[in-house]
Amino acid sequence: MLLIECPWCGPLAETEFSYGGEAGITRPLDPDALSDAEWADYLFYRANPRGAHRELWNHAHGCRRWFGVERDTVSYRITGSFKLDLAEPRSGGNTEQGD
Amino acid sequence: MAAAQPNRLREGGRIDRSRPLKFSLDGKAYTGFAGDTLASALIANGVMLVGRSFKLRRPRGIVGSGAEEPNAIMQVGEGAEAQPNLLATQVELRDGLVAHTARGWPSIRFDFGAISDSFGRILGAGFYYKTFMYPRSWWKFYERAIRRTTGFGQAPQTPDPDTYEHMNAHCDVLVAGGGPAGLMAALAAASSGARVILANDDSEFGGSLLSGAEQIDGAPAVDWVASVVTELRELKDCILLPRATVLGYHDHDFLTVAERCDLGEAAERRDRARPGETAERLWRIRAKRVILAQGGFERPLAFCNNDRPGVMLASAVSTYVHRYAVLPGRRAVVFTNNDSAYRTALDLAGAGAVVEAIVDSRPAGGGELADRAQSLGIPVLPGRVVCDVTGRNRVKSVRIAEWKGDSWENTRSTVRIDCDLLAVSGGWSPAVHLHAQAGGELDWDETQFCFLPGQARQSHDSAGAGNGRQSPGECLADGLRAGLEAAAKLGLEAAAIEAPATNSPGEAPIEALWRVPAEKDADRCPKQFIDFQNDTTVADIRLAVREGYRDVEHVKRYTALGFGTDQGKLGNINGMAVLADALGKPVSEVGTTTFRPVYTPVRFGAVAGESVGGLYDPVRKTVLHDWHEAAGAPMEVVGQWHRPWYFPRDGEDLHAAVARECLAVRNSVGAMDASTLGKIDARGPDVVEFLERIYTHNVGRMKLGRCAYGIMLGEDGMVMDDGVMARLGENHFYLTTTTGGAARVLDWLELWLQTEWPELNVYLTSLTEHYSTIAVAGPNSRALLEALGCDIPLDKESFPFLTVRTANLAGMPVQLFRVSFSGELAFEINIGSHFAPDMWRKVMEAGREFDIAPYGTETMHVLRAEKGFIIVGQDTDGSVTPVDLGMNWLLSKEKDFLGKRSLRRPDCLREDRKQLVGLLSSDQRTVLPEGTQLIEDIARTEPVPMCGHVTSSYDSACLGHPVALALVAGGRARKGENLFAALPGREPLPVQVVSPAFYDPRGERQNV
Amino acid sequence: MSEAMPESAPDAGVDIGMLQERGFLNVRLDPRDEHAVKAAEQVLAQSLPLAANTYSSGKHRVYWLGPDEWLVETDAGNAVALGGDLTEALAGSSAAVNNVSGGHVAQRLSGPESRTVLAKGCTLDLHPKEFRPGHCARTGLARTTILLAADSESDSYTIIAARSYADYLRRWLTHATRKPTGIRQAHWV
Amino acid sequence: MKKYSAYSLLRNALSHNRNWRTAWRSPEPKKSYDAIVVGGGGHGLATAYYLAKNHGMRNVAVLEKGWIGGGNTGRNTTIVRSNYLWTEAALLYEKSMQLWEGLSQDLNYNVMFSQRGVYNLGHSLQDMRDIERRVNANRLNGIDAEVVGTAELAKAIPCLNVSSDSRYPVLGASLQRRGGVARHDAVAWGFARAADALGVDIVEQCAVTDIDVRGGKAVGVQTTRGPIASDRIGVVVAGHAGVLAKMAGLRLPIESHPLQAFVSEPIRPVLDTVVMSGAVHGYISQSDKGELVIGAGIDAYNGYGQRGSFPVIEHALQAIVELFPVFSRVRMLRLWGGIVDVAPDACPILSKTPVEGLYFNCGWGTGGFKATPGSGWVFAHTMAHDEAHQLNAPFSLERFATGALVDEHGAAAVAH
Repeated sequence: MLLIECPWCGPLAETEFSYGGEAGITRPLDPDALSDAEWADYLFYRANPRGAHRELWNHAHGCRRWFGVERDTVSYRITGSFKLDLAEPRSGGNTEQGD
Repeated sequence: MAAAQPNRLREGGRIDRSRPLKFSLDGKAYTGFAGDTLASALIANGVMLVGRSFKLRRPRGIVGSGAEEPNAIMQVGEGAEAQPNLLATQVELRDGLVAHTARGWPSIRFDFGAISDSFGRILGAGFYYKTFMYPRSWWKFYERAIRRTTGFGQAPQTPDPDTYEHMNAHCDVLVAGGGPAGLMAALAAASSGARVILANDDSEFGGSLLSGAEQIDGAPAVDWVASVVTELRELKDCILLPRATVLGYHDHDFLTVAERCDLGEAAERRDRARPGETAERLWRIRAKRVILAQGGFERPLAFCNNDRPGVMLASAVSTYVHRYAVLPGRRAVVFTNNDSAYRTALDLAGAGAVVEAIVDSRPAGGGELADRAQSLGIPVLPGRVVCDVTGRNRVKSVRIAEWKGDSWENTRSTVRIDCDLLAVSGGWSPAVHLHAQAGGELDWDETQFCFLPGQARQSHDSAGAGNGRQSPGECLADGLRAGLEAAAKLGLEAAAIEAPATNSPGEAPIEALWRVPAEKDADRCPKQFIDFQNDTTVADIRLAVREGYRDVEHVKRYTALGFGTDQGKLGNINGMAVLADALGKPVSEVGTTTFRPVYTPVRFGAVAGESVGGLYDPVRKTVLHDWHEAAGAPMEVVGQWHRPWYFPRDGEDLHAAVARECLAVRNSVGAMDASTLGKIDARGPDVVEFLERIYTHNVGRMKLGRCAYGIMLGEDGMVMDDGVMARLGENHFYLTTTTGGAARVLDWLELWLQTEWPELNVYLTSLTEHYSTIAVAGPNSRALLEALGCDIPLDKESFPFLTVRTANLAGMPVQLFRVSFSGELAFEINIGSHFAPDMWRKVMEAGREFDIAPYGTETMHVLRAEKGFIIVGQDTDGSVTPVDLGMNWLLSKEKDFLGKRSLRRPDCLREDRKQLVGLLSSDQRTVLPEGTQLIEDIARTEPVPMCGHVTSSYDSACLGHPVALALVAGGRARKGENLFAALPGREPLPVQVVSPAFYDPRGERQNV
Repeated sequence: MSEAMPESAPDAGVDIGMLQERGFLNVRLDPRDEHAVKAAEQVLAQSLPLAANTYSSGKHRVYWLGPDEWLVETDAGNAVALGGDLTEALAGSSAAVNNVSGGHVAQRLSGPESRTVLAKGCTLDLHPKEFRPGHCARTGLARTTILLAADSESDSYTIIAARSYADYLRRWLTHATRKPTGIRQAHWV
Repeated sequence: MKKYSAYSLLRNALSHNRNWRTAWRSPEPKKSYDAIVVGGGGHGLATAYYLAKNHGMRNVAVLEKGWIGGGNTGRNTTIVRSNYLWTEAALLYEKSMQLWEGLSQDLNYNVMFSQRGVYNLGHSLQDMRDIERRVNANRLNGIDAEVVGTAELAKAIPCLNVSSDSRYPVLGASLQRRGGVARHDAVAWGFARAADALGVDIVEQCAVTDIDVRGGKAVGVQTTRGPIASDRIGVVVAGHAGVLAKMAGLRLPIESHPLQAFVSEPIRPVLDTVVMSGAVHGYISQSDKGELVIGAGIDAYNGYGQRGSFPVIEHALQAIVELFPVFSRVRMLRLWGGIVDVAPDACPILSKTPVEGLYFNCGWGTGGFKATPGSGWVFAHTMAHDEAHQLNAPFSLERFATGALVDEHGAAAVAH
């Protein structure tokens, strides 16, 4: 069970949160101007990286805020979480790792 | 008493001789003592044969004294309280315990299945992949025969009377293992001020110290253990958990620990008349630091017939002698490649057994302990190996051969020694399981011949025997180090503690001995077992390699090595070394198989915790639930909600009750509890803009006090949810959602608001729980409300259809909506939930004069289906667009909204998409089963093309015939056409495609 | 606040008390809007806690629910009037005040094992160093969401739950308190 | 290939099992092949086998970065069924089912395909509507299916709790009698052995590090064992499909998630069929060894770690104990995770790509094992003819742009 840091409420168990997929998917401003393929790209295509992943989590049982988390999809190590109105993740992860 | 326990030593041990306990195995009665395990009590009674192996059904004896035991698998208890597959070495004895061996038919001693052993050569690794294929249809018979022989214990036949629970905990330092290193580490960390949890697999703390004769600070080691445990108990913020096994080391330093609460004294105390004691508790622990001190596992040695009962791990023999005062044999031979087994020889001799010889494969023999053994007159035979064992149900003798140490060549001159016990030690493997589960690396050590914990990946450290330390002194020092380092990493000031003094003798180094050569090569000699439970032999591993299964994972899967209930604790390292030899590679290159949770098996019930039975999942109830129940309404499960399904009167069935309820609404008035609908208060300066983007219709055009039906789409254009919305103010809306969609829709709205459009100033507040909703429907609904006393005029002009008013009804503040899901004149009363029961009662009382019918979900469904109103999730399935539903009128052309672009995709523009239509059965009688598929052609050659399916279908009491809604390909253009309903087991029934609005198609009745 | 009879086993080391009907208001406003904060505090006659997961005590309890969301717990009869006052005071600001009294049920859990009982279904670290009087948190408890607050008396917690879950939660708590765990004796505190 | 049979077992026993041939060779990779299959799981090996068997392409290599069958093939709960709702999916899985039914004999390797029936339980009125709809569709598609009531369920599965007072009472089920389970490792090994016998090179410990594309055409791959040329490259790497796609400059509409499963200790036979329940998230069967094999739900987050979160396991066991209260005292022995690649419509992608000669087979989500032979069969056709077979034509990448999804997932997803 992951330990996820809510930017407001601190590090908490994964079960307090719900997952929202890749962060930073921006809705096209003018969907009508897009081709079907371009629209499909927005709808369905995600980076799905093997490694660093910026993703959305919602503190569903708590403050109900959505926020961003930077997590490695292989080691699951979290390197930071950030409010969505901040450009960059806060430094310092929630999990002290290794020696 | 002693006579009944022939192998019980006169004195010593940590058993309580004042508390004899009766127990039975396979119906035969025995006696043991409090403090015994089932295994130690059996050995005390001279019982060594306890199991049959899985494949070859060879007789097997007790090998170990803990979790590594492969053979002594028992069914403990009877009836509902039976527990399958417990290890006798881990079962604490209690009075009246009933145990059964798990295999062997008709009995463990005479097992017809043992004939398998005679075919051992045919039943080599992977044999079943090579046969049972012909003829094809026979596999089910082969399989039936195979299954007849499979498995160990039996699941009880009746539900579990025990209860289990979870316990969430947080700590600074979790110490796994309460032996010398674990105790020392816990003491160091806790004394430094850390919050510590110490989990110990065993009932007693002390680990290996309980099984030996070591001295600490000049006193017996157990005294030191007692004093440390006392000290830890007195420290604040230190939790000691005996009988608690760390099962898994998961991500982010989350660990699961199973604490068995139903053993020992708790078991004696157990009082079935007052159920509810927790049998097992699953701790879910988030630790800042973890110290792994789970000790090590002694390895057996691979030689011919090394599985005979009476061949035991040397350390287990010592444990039985010291801890349980039991002598597993009278005439013993000890066979080793390292010094630790010399202690066993000394222990045996000290307990009165004759040690016929210590057979040591090392040409130079052992260290100080060897001298001690020799001084006691025990023959030490260096440079020799045990190459074979005789005796079937018990060791009778061993054959000893010379061995040159570095050569697989065996001399043919062997010596035979009679004995009834062979204590073996092939060296030690640290219990690196949790370290590896946590992602830590393993390093092969060429001096100790084992994998040691390497680089950690989470916040863990290893200590003691689990870290490759040998003597108690080294373990104590390593535990201290780990405890203090953990404290330092937490930023705590380290306590001033030193490791106590011990008296460990000097030891000679271990030498590798992975397989003892036999007269014939490994493929032809008597079996040399690696994994006892699964009958995996040296020959099997070599066969696997010959057949091309070379990766360690392939070998494991092909030979079943390590797939037993001990998960390879006993045999895996030996197996990997044999594999390395067969491949001609160093062990370090072969590597290990992956270590996976759980460390030792755990009851399903414990993992499930308290969320079973009535607490499996919350039941959500409206405030009117008690009334519905008292009225005898059966409940429909709708997500977590329980909703009244129908309200039967005087023995009515569903059909009769629903017909009556429907007619009541159509002809007079009915009332329904609609409280489960989702309700959201939305307000803020940008609320119109926000809702325009969410809903498909023109929200901004709604006038104050108006209601409107709205739908929202996923970005894929499919209908996601629907409901009525009302404009309460310029910048204030009230939204309703489906029952199942309530939480999802609010999350969906917040997602867009927070992540995509944070510039919009809107607040959303869920009012689902605050408001209860009572729907009053039927031509007499207005009269009913008037009878209740309403402070606003209810006539059509003052309070028209699709508007909302704040009012005082029956003396209570309410919001009244003139909306209708039945097509009748109707009102929805929204009222604070704490007032709702009162309001409902008053509605029922006032309704008596109109013969009001409370109605449930079924009637609601019929009424709306008669009108052709959809239910999202029943008439839609995630692949239905609003166009498919004929809701083009709801789609604004003037704005963008979520999902709009998707509606332009080629597939969404197809003319032959499935569209919502009504269906009439040609016979005017048949209620088409929901889910019926529709076909165009009754010539049936499969696959038969399907052109649609029935989504809703009911008998309509007010129309006098059944009605159905369906999704039909190109359906809107096919009105009047006939299709066929493909009814299983019946002739296809012609059905006519019609408009979905069966009743009052012009919508006049709701608008009066 | 008057409490009902405890329902758990007498030796369980914990009491469950159902609190009488209480009034609840959900307040949304932007904490950066000093004027709005001040206006709300004036009506409440106590502070609007801005620190995450804390509550202020006074005539009411005002719980922090999120960075722009609070729950005011007040006397049942007071909710409508207080809600009206707040709405009026916040009229000039971007804010939302909703009476949610019907949606919440409050219970009190007290006794030496109360923390242990909560730990059976709640993943928060409830150690008094971490979660002490004045602290609150919306959190999961046994598959539901609750608002949990540490009362000023030690070993006492207020649990505010959604009404439709109250019956389930009550059954869960009764089950969880059926027998003492004995963990107290092992120096859990 | 020397044939396996009872006779061969006997004969080899006489020579102390020393004369068994290797099941497949360990060849050095050649410089070029007519076709390369990237990924030595069941699907990849099956693809190679059918390329050789059905299409006469024998100069084929399977490149596996680890050991064959080490991915999802060896990590699943081995359930085989074909009772899918949508015709497109149903026909594809039914093709697979028909291949399963003769697979042991075709491969001369006992994959222990055991048609002991698969029950999908319904717990609500809507579940039952969905079951009716699916069963009716199955029958019209020529796939065996029936709806069974609780009385019949209680008789067929005595340990199942069908009491009406459980939290989510069982209201009925669909049953596909031809469904069942198979021995997962044997599937990989059997296909490997049979493909090898037809000349296919199975190259283990050979990771593809890049895909060479020239002028919009695939021309070969770079591997840890050197470059290998081929103008037909099929990628069958499940969870890692996105990583491989990136090498060729492509993107895929799939996301990788952890999926966990676990087994109990072996117990005496108590469950002779397969039981699945989507509503409470659990599925279970009992292996021939006696272990209860249980699948858990998918973890919500993206992950390549072959590990999931423990609460998912707890949830699965709560569901299992709810359905089978008598299993409460049985013990969990071992749990593990795989990486599943999930497409937006929970249906696979078996498709050509914008790169000529490059084909992708992925997106099987939680349902890949049952499709193994059928997937290989149609994918081999697609690679051999550079054109989809009619069975996999609906599963192209284009569907995500046109909107013609085969929405198995949506069909069961929305509540009301």
